[in-house]
Amino acid sequence: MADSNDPDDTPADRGGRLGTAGFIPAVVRSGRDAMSTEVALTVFRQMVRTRALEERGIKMSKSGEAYFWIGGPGEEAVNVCLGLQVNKGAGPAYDYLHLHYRNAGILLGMGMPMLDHVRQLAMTATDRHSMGRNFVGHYAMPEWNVVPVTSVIEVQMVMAPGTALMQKRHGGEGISIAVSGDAGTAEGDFESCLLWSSRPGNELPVLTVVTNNGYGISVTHDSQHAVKHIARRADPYGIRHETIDGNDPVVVWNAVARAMRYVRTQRKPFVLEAMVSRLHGHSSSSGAQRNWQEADCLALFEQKLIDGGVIDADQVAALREEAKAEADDAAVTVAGEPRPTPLDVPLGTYAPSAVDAVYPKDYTGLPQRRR
Amino acid sequence: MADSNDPDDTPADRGGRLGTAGFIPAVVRSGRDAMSTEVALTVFRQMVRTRALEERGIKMSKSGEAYFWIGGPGEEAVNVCLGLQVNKGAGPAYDYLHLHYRNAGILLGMGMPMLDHVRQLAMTATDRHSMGRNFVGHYAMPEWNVVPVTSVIEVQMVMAPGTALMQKRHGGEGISIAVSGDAGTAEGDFESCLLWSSRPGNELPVLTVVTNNGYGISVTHDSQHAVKHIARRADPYGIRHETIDGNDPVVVWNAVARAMRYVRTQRKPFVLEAMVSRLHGHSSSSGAQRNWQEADCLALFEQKLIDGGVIDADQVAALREEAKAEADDAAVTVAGEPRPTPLDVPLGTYAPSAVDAVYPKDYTGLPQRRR
Amino acid sequence: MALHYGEEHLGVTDVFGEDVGPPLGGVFTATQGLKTAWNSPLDERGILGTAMGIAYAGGKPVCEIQFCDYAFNSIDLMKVAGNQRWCSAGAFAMPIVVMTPNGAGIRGSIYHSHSFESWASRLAGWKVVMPSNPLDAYGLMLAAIQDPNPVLVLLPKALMRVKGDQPIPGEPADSDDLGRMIDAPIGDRTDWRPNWPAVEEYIVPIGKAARVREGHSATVLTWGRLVPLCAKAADELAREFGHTYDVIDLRSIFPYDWDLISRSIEKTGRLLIANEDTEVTNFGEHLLRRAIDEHFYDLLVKPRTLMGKHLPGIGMNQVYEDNSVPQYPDVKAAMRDITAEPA
Amino acid sequence: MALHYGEEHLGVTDVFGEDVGPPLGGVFTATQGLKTAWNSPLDERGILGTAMGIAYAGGKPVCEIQFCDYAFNSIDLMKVAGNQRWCSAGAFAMPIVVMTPNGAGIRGSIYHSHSFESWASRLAGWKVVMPSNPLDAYGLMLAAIQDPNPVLVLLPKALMRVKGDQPIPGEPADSDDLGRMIDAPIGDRTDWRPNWPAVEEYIVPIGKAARVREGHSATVLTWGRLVPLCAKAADELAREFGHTYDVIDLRSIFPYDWDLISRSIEKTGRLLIANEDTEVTNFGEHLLRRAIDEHFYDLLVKPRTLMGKHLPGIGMNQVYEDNSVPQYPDVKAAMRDITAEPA
Ligand SMILES: Cc1ncc(C[n+]2csc(CCOP(=O)(O)OP(=O)(O)O)c2C)c(N)n1
Ligand SMILES: Cc1ncc(C[n+]2csc(CCOP(=O)(O)OP(=O)(O)O)c2C)c(N)n1
Ligand SMILES: [Mg+2]
Ligand SMILES: [Mg+2]
Repeated sequence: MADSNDPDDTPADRGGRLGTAGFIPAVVRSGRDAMSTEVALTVFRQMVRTRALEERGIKMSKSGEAYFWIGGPGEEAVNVCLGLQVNKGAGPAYDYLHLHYRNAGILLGMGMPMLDHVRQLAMTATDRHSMGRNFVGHYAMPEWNVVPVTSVIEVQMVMAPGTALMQKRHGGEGISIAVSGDAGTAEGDFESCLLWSSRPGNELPVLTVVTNNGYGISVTHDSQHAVKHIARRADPYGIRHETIDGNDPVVVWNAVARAMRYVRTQRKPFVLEAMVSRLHGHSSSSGAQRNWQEADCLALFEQKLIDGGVIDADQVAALREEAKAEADDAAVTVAGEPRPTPLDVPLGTYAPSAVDAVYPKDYTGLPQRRR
Repeated sequence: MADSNDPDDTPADRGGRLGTAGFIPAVVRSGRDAMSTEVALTVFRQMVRTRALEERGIKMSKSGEAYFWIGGPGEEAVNVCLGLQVNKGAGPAYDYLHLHYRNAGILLGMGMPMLDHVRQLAMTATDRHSMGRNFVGHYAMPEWNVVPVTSVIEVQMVMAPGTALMQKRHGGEGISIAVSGDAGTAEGDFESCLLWSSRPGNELPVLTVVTNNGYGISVTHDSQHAVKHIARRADPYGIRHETIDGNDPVVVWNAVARAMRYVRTQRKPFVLEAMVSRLHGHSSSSGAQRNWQEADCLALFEQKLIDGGVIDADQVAALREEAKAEADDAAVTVAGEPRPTPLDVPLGTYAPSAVDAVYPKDYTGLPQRRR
Repeated sequence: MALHYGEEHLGVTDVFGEDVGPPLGGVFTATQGLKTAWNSPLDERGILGTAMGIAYAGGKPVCEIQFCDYAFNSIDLMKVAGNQRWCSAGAFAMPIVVMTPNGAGIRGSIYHSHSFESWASRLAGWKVVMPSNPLDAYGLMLAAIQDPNPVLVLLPKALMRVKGDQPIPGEPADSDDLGRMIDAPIGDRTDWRPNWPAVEEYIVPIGKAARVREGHSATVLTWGRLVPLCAKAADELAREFGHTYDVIDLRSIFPYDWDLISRSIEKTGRLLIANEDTEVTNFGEHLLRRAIDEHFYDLLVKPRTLMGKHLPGIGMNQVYEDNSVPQYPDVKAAMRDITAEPA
Repeated sequence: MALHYGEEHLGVTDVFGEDVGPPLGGVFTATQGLKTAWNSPLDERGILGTAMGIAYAGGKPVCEIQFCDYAFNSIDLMKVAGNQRWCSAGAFAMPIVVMTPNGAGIRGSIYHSHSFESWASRLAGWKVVMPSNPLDAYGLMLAAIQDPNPVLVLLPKALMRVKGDQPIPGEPADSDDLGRMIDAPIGDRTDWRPNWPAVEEYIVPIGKAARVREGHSATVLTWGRLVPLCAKAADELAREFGHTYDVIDLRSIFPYDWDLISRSIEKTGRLLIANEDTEVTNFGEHLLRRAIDEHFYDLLVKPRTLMGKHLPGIGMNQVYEDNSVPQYPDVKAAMRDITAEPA
């Protein structure tokens, strides 16, 4: 949660210190924005881990260990900066997360082990999000208010006002974070979220984050949308918004911090649009080949940190190795784990109910005669 | 199509002439807007007719001659000014109309006889719009491009870009006019219309008219919408728009003329929002009692024309009598007309098809054995 | 009244939808005077999504779709609501209640006469109930509120203002008294507060049908608006021909009370399934399939169905409704027919 | 290829949807190289509404919903498209074609494996077709384009890239040749133009089923992905047990070929209905109901159905699909079963 005004920062963080790479500056800057070195290193490390995890996933989808890959290479800056600043926990005192399908970086930033991601990718019975039922990156974690990710584009946007309503009523600083792609904002649900979160006298703490990668599968944003900056859709509602360079973690970190502060304290909505890259195409269905044309937030940040003397090439290599090892270990672990069995298929269709004469317990198929 | 710059205007229209009410001015003014006296009288007469028709409808719904009434008392200025300026005809060279359920004034302005409205109200077999199947005001007239009015709020908005696309391709000045209430703009379909009609390089001639009466049944607009002027929803798309006083026909006439000219010639969308009154509540379901609190466009215009010496009280009374007589006659006529019979029930479910082995002709119930 | 009980005793946090809050309190004034009732924007997708969000965050929402005819732009959300628990391997429950008026009988024309139960029955993960009288409406609504799964409460429009034979526990016997207590006055309502009677908890368990007439000649499976018509026909046919019927009011569409249905079919060997939804891929056809699966050799005569016609709508003139949705004479004729055929 | 013929000869004005235009030409690349193909915003409601508008204004649109799983937010629009002619007493036609991939079999997980035919069959005013091989896909698409009513073309995902036994009239015999002619190259496609073979008109009339195997032991009604499985099982069972089957590929869901179905049931007296959609309120149950209505006394043994399980989704791990959607062993066992029971 640290930014340069954070009381947790130690004087050393502000003043700079000597590291293996020589004198380490206290802050990393981009234009007017700055980020403490410590935060920068944390963000960088999580970005490296996220990238390693995605690259492992792409490999698994090609080797057949997984059927399908989709994810967020190119969005690590946004996702990690967001994840690290989430106020995580269960219930309306904490943040609710209504995510898109490219948000591994958010979860890793929050502290989820890679293994929890890889298990879903490998469709194991141990997959804590869905028991091998859902696509990878379709998380569901009640203890951190991560509601189930749904492939149906944009439906998360109509749910966010509901959690936010409960949060406003509850009091405190919990907010609802809804993440959307750019093409998806053509669905009416994006607008519903703006409208429902700005009802006069009933404004809701919804932080909408649009990750604008310029594409919906094969279709460019510019070919379909007269709205240049999607965030401007907030204007008619009087909702505050900002559009930022999502490839610069320094900019992103601060923009997220500002937006969250506003939503947490004002209990009103905010739309943050981050311009991001899509480094491996849409998904494994479109080949998931690396696209070298687009800017890579991770490479850029690495260069910036090296140029600024915050880290050196050896340290980067070590971080990368460490991340790769973690991802490899996870892949090895899941390979040996149990897969769901035929008996698992109907489990969890219905919650046990004291007022249901047919399904007081779990679902067991169509209603039958009682013996 | 006349406005003060219209070449059809005769010199007499511009210069004023002597009528029964003394010297008649050439134009009627409201602020910066002006309207020729001849147009003003046409508009007034159609407004009187529309009001008489609606009042007759309310009566019929109370007497049991009809089951249900819904309509537009309070919106006559907008509807009549719109209807008189429609370029009517069949096919993409002419305007398409995607209407709301309060638009009798548009159709009367276009030249539809009252009888065609009353037949639907009375659910006769002669009802040309729906053969007694649909609610009143749910018109369907292929020869004037009036596509079937649907009670499902806002679906007309997603169809308008389709007709407009064909019109743009066809060339000429045909436009697609989509009319919406205010509350209905909360449905995503309103946004879809903005988005689809402003695709870069594929802008479409869609004129959206929002009749903002401040209510959706019992719910006030202000209680749900942070957007004060709905027309501003067009801003992010770079779509031109205007919000006007829908109770002043002089203002409305000119605003409609301007908006139409823009859409016809630029082949781009425009949103026109008219603030209107709802003089008899939502529908017969809510009693259809006259609400004397709200401004009455007809009474205001009458007073303006009398004050301006354009018409006198006797002439007004005569017009009103004439209109009432027309409505009464229509009601009498329909009372004697045939009702649909059981044989009419399935008619028209499917169009005859040369490539259908089961229904080459009209629908006759579920598929059967051939003899 | 169920919602009043729900907000006082069962933790209902939000009753909302179009025109649900003051001043109107619902197009059928069923939500007048509730303290948690509020008006929503005119946006069914927003209503369902918000209900889901409220449920995620620990609330207990009851939302309304003004007419079931207007739920068809949100079936994807209903599917998602129904799959959240299964998709998350049991981690997330979805305790929402959606209520909506259903079916024909109020001269609603094309867009206020649809039936939704056949569609709804396809939504795995949902429970779907349809009361046919006020007491069941009360008991099923309380069950719906207490059930931790998404429950759709379909209210037959035609029966919504009919007075039931059996009072709700705690309800004043005189309906005028009740009206004076809880109906909002005409005109200014600023200072008006409802005076709720002290009603009691009464649960109709989900998945329990009611045998509204008992007999031996045939089994009649029905629900919603047709229940009183079938009961009346059973009474008349008993008098006229001495035939007696097991008339079963399903009450729950899913899960349905197969135990009761199956035993009755076994007993009578004759089956009529009657409902007002359209006839192609109708939920009654599912029940018929179950009957064929398990009782083909028990059936003495061909089982029958009585359903609405496969047409794009129900027209405004009464001739349309009379000729496309089962009416009393149709019901009676079908019930007569099933017993008239020699085994 | 049907769409190419459609735009050249049948007046198709617009082929559009998400990723339908260049560069991708559809997620299954079925719309590559068409001159009227264009990309739409990611908005299914906009797609359907725009198609309706194009049709009103005299165009002939073929639009795509990327997966049928994503049509559920637009069922209201489908209902409206289906009722426009009836509502306007015949004044407005609605000649739109909607195509969408359907069903399981490509490891599509929860949101790319739904079946839509049971839902679609409830849409009065629509025609619904589902080919099971490329030639029928061609012939049914041309029929759909020529039909003046809204037609939904459901394309079984699992069969979309399977090569058919019978070529489309005019199609090169070698599929590699065809690929070189019409598949867009990988990489830069700016200057690429497809070289369409001169295919001919071939119509599969709507409402005409195909008897893909002829026999006497039982009637098997099926459609879509299960057709080749049922045909294969028929061949194997003929070899193994000497049982022969009328395997009927419905091809049209609505209207369906009752004439052929009914005569076959009369002939065999044994009926199996197999499809992959979920089992509660399944279109196959409607066909069963028709069979009971008209052939109850012709049936020698209990008729059977084989359908998908009533579950909220089809899971990613193959164990889910294998255990919730009929697979080849299930099909074969059911076909064996229906002939094994003594009459
Ligand atoms: C309602 C719906 N329609 C279509 C799809 C198919 N689909 C999956 S991803 C996608 C593109 C999404 O683009 P965008 O919103 O920009 O997100 P991105 O993938 O670029 O992050 C589409 C069309 C879907 N999943 N849901
Ligand atoms: C999709 C849909 N939802 C709900 C309704 C029920 N309904 C009919 S009119 C109406 C209010 C419409 O308000 P507005 O759009 O402002 O139009 P107005 O009636 O005020 O002209 C509602 C909620 C409907 N017809 N369609
Ligand atoms: Mg994108
Ligand atoms: Mg309004």
